[in-house]
Amino acid sequence: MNINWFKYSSPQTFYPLAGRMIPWFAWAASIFAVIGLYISFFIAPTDFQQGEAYRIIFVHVPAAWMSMFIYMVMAGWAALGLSLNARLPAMMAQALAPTGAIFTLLALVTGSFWGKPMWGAWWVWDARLTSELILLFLYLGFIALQSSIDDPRKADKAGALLALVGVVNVPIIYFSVKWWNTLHQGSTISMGAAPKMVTTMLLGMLLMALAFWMYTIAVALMRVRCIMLERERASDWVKERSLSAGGNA
Amino acid sequence: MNRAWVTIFKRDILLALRRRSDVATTLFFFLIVASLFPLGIGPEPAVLSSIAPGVLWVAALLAGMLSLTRMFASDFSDGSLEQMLIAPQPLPMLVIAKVLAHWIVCGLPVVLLAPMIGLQYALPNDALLVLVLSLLLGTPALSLIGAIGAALTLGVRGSGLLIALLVLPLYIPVLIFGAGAVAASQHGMSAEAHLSLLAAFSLLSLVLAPFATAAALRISVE
Amino acid sequence: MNRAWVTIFKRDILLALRRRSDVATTLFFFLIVASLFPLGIGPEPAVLSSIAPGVLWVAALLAGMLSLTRMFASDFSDGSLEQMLIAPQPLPMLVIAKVLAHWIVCGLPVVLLAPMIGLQYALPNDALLVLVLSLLLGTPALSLIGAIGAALTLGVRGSGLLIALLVLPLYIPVLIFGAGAVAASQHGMSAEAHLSLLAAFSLLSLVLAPFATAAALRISVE
Amino acid sequence: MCIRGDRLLFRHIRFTLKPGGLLYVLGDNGSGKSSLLRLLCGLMQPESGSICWQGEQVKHVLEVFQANLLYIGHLNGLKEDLSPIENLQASMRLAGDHADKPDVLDALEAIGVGRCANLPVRVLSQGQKRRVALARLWLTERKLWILDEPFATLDSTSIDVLVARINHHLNNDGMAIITTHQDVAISAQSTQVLRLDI
Amino acid sequence: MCIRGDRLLFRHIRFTLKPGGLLYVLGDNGSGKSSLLRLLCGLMQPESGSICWQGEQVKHVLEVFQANLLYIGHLNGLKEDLSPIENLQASMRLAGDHADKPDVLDALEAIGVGRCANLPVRVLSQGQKRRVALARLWLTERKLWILDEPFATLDSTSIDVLVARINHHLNNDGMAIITTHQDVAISAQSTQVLRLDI
Ligand code: HEM
Ligand SMILES: Nc1ncnc2c1ncn2[C@@H]1O[C@H](COP(=O)(O)OP(=O)(O)OP(=O)(O)O)[C@@H](O)[C@H]1O
Ligand SMILES: Nc1ncnc2c1ncn2[C@@H]1O[C@H](COP(=O)(O)OP(=O)(O)OP(=O)(O)O)[C@@H](O)[C@H]1O
Ligand SMILES: [Mg+2]
Ligand SMILES: [Mg+2]
Repeated sequence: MNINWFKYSSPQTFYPLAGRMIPWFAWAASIFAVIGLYISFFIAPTDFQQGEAYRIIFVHVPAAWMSMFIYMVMAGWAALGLSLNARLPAMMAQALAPTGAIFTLLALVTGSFWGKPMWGAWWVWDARLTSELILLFLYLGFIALQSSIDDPRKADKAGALLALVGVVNVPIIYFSVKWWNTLHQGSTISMGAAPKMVTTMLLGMLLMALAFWMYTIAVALMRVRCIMLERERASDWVKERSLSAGGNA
Repeated sequence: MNRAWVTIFKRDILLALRRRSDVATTLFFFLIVASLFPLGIGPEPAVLSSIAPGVLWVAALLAGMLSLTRMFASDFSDGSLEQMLIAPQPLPMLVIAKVLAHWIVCGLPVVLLAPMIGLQYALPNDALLVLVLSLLLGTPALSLIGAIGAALTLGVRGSGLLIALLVLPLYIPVLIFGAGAVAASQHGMSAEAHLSLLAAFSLLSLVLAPFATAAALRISVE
Repeated sequence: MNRAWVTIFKRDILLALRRRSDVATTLFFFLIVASLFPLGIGPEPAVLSSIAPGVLWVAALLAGMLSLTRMFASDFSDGSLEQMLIAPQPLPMLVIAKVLAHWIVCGLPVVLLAPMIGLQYALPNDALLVLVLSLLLGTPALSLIGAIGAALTLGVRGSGLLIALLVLPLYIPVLIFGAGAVAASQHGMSAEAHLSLLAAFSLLSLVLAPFATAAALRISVE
Repeated sequence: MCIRGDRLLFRHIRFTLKPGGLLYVLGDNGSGKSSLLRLLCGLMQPESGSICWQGEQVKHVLEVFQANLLYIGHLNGLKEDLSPIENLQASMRLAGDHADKPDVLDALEAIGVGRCANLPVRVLSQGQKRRVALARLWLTERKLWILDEPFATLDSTSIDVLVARINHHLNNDGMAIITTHQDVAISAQSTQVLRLDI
Repeated sequence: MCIRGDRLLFRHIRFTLKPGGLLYVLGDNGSGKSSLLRLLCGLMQPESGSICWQGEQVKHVLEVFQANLLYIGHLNGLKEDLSPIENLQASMRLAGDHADKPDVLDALEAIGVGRCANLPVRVLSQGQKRRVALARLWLTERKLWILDEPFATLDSTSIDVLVARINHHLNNDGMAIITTHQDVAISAQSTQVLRLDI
């Protein structure tokens, strides 16, 4: 795996490779999504206490999972880029951030849509909700920092550093929020009241998670290609590409 | 002169668009500060909704105030303020242009985001409406008054805090009327009185503040 | 190397003394923010004392955060940061010196003023004591973590708000434990757990933050 | 145009500048050159004494005076985030005259920073920034130019270009007040030198 | 000490500086002089190529190298609120050598800003500030001086003083790397000129 990355870690070799990979992931994403949605909406049984509304978790839960997972991956790339002083990992981190933020937002929105029927309130200060919100802030901070530094090399390093600091803090934050929440027990509603996970439901969620996963990869690759072109416009291989593209057009 | 007015306005908007992050940050600051309080105070909806008007207004006020430092600072440090002063235009007009741009960039987004956060504080719908209205009427006054402070503290190290010091006392009436309006509608009373007072205050500062700001600018550039 | 450390520290303290207004402003900001809430929320002592821990801690946190922009900004713009970077000294040491100076100038006064304001919020005495303790243990962490944000946002326009965005989420644990401590003692529980957690957090950031800050400085001066 | 004594740094200065006239303000560092220029622009008020424009005291005809004035201090007055073009267009309109893109481009070309016309000013080098600021000299017809150390940090070629421009301005009955430490040859119908000593 | 190619602005630069040697880095505005100096100080990393100090790569012997280095960029590195004396003492100690008040005063006298020794730097003129920053040259024995446009905004007398100082440094086997746009006569045992073109 790593070997591969080192082999392909130079933009001009990675660019076409990414181009070839994107369609596959895109297709995989849509197929998984179709099956997953079918299962979750038609096969999965209606929950007796929550009615149809509960079907939101088929989007909500995977989104929440992704939101946290992507941040870790992002930080991983950032660390790699910082330690190797290589360009590609930094670009990957930068490309992942928006997707992660979007999934976080998705988890928040779907969650609150679910919360309305569940708890009669759009929002409660539950531990998981709160930490998800904070996660959103961390994403936004990363994006804001990178977008407000214009020298890309600088932006990469600064962003990477921030991501690492964030990763160190995430568990501390999560723990402290949970603790805070338990201190104020009683008033808050736990999400434990969720329906028992029937295997079909689990299957649906896993499929949706896979779909999100593929989607993430595909989108990240696309974004990385754009970033490459933008960053390396001066370099020869981009010029050649644009020339040949012009020739074809 | 009209053209110069438009120029300044356009240029500042353009600058803001160049650095979208600036707009965003004001917004997120508001968002974050507003979400800090439950972490400090505890999640009970009852308590939260009772303190919501105060907290949200204070948050909006702080967000607006933080963005003040940027209103003239860059013009000052790169010398384009000198150019504004020696321009054959009435300075107060230019000031109004800058303040307007600043409000659109930093004030308006907060007004629009406020309802979302109101939801987090379990505010009822009509209270949300009043919240938006009060912010819409109040924040211009904040920008206008803030401009004076920003102008006075130009070139002073750590002006951010100094501005806070100068400006916050002047903000207090706005805060009281604004938060009062929301609280009133929360308790099922009419908020008209508060709102009209807010509007009056904004108008007053629209008339007076630009001249004060212009004077302050001349002083701190000399 | 030791001498360089002392030099930086002394120089920053001296600068702060030259501009006493800076020290004052942090303090006043804390004071004003803390006293804004009663205006926004209403004077009922019961409500006030129930929200006091959260409000006071948030105020302290914001005051500390506002003063962050100043930590490296002037060194950066006048070029003395470059001189620090090429000095034959381990940079993290110098960073610690600067952070310490910053804390003494901006953090300590707030800690000392806090009880006065606690009185306004009708806090009982033991709660006041815990408040001071928690601030004493917590604010160093704020300065240390804040330094990272300050270093990362050097030379970025509108850094004041950007810092807020970067740093406030990282402040949340401190806020929770700090306010929690006060609240606990308010409800007659022991605040030890909270306080020791605070202390642990500060120590951790004392170990890690300076290196992160040093790295960030090298990045943003490049 | 005339000045009478100001105490702060210098006293009993007095001079008159005629159309086509050039005034060098020379003096060691700290002799008060920049301060004097800021007085002339009305950015500072003299302790005592008066500054007149066409017989009128400047402070009474400020708008008229400023409509004839072009001042470039040692601060360049450029927005780091905007490109040279945007910067110049803004500052031109602010100064009350119009400038459309081609003209600005020509001006930038003239002083040799056409290459950077669309970069953000932030990434320009010291001298390039200075040149962008000076490009305004190609864009306005103001009677009076007040330039504070225009030549500092410029390379020799751009100094020549600048000198040529100033000559042209003076030969069309313009007036210029310049401080500098480098000795450059500017041919004016009437060149005065004002020495400030510490 | 040697450099090999850096791609960003310039490539295939290569030079070696011997004790007593002086390197002029010349070039038009924006040719990359300041960037080069920052590379040499280790404030930036070269995209490719290496910088060596006495045969060792600088990034491996950074502390040693920096203990021999004195860099003055176009930023003066002065605190506006402190007096020249306080500023210099602080920056000296930071750089790791000691300087007590009389020495600092002598240095300031030497470059002719003794008068301002106790004013806050804020009120000094451009050139005076520059001279305060340059006073460090009288206070340290560093083998390598890297000066970015030291002569800009200086008046002729102080330029002469500075040149004399640099000569003295070179004659005692010091090394200096200097960028400038003014042509000043510095007599060195071996003077190299590095021209950067855009
Ligand atoms: C850390 C992020 C989150 C994760 C990992 C997460 C995960 C889950 C999971 C696994 C469930 C299924 C029930 C259970 O197993 O407890 C669930 C239910 C739910 N989530 Fe989330 N969620 C997250 C954030 C949110 C947010 C931000 C909201 C609202 C804004 C939210 C609202 C809900 C609601 C209303 C339910 C149903 C609760 C119930 O069944 O009583 N969740 N969540
Ligand atoms: N705000 C101020 N307060 C007190 N003294 C000042 C102030 N500004 C300038 N000075 C003093 O006035 C003198 C002249 O300053 P000025 O900048 O005009 O000199 P200058 O002739 O432009 O020098 P340079 O050639 O270095 O630019 C300086 O000695 C400075 O110490
Ligand atoms: N951060 C940056 N990003 C992109 N380009 C830059 C950056 N900094 C400098 N440059 C470019 O590098 C070139 C060299 O800049 P540098 O300051 O080294 O020039 P210089 O030789 O010092 O010019 P001067 O004589 O005016 O000081 C300039 O053309 C500038 O446009
Ligand atoms: Mg001057
Ligand atoms: Mg340079």
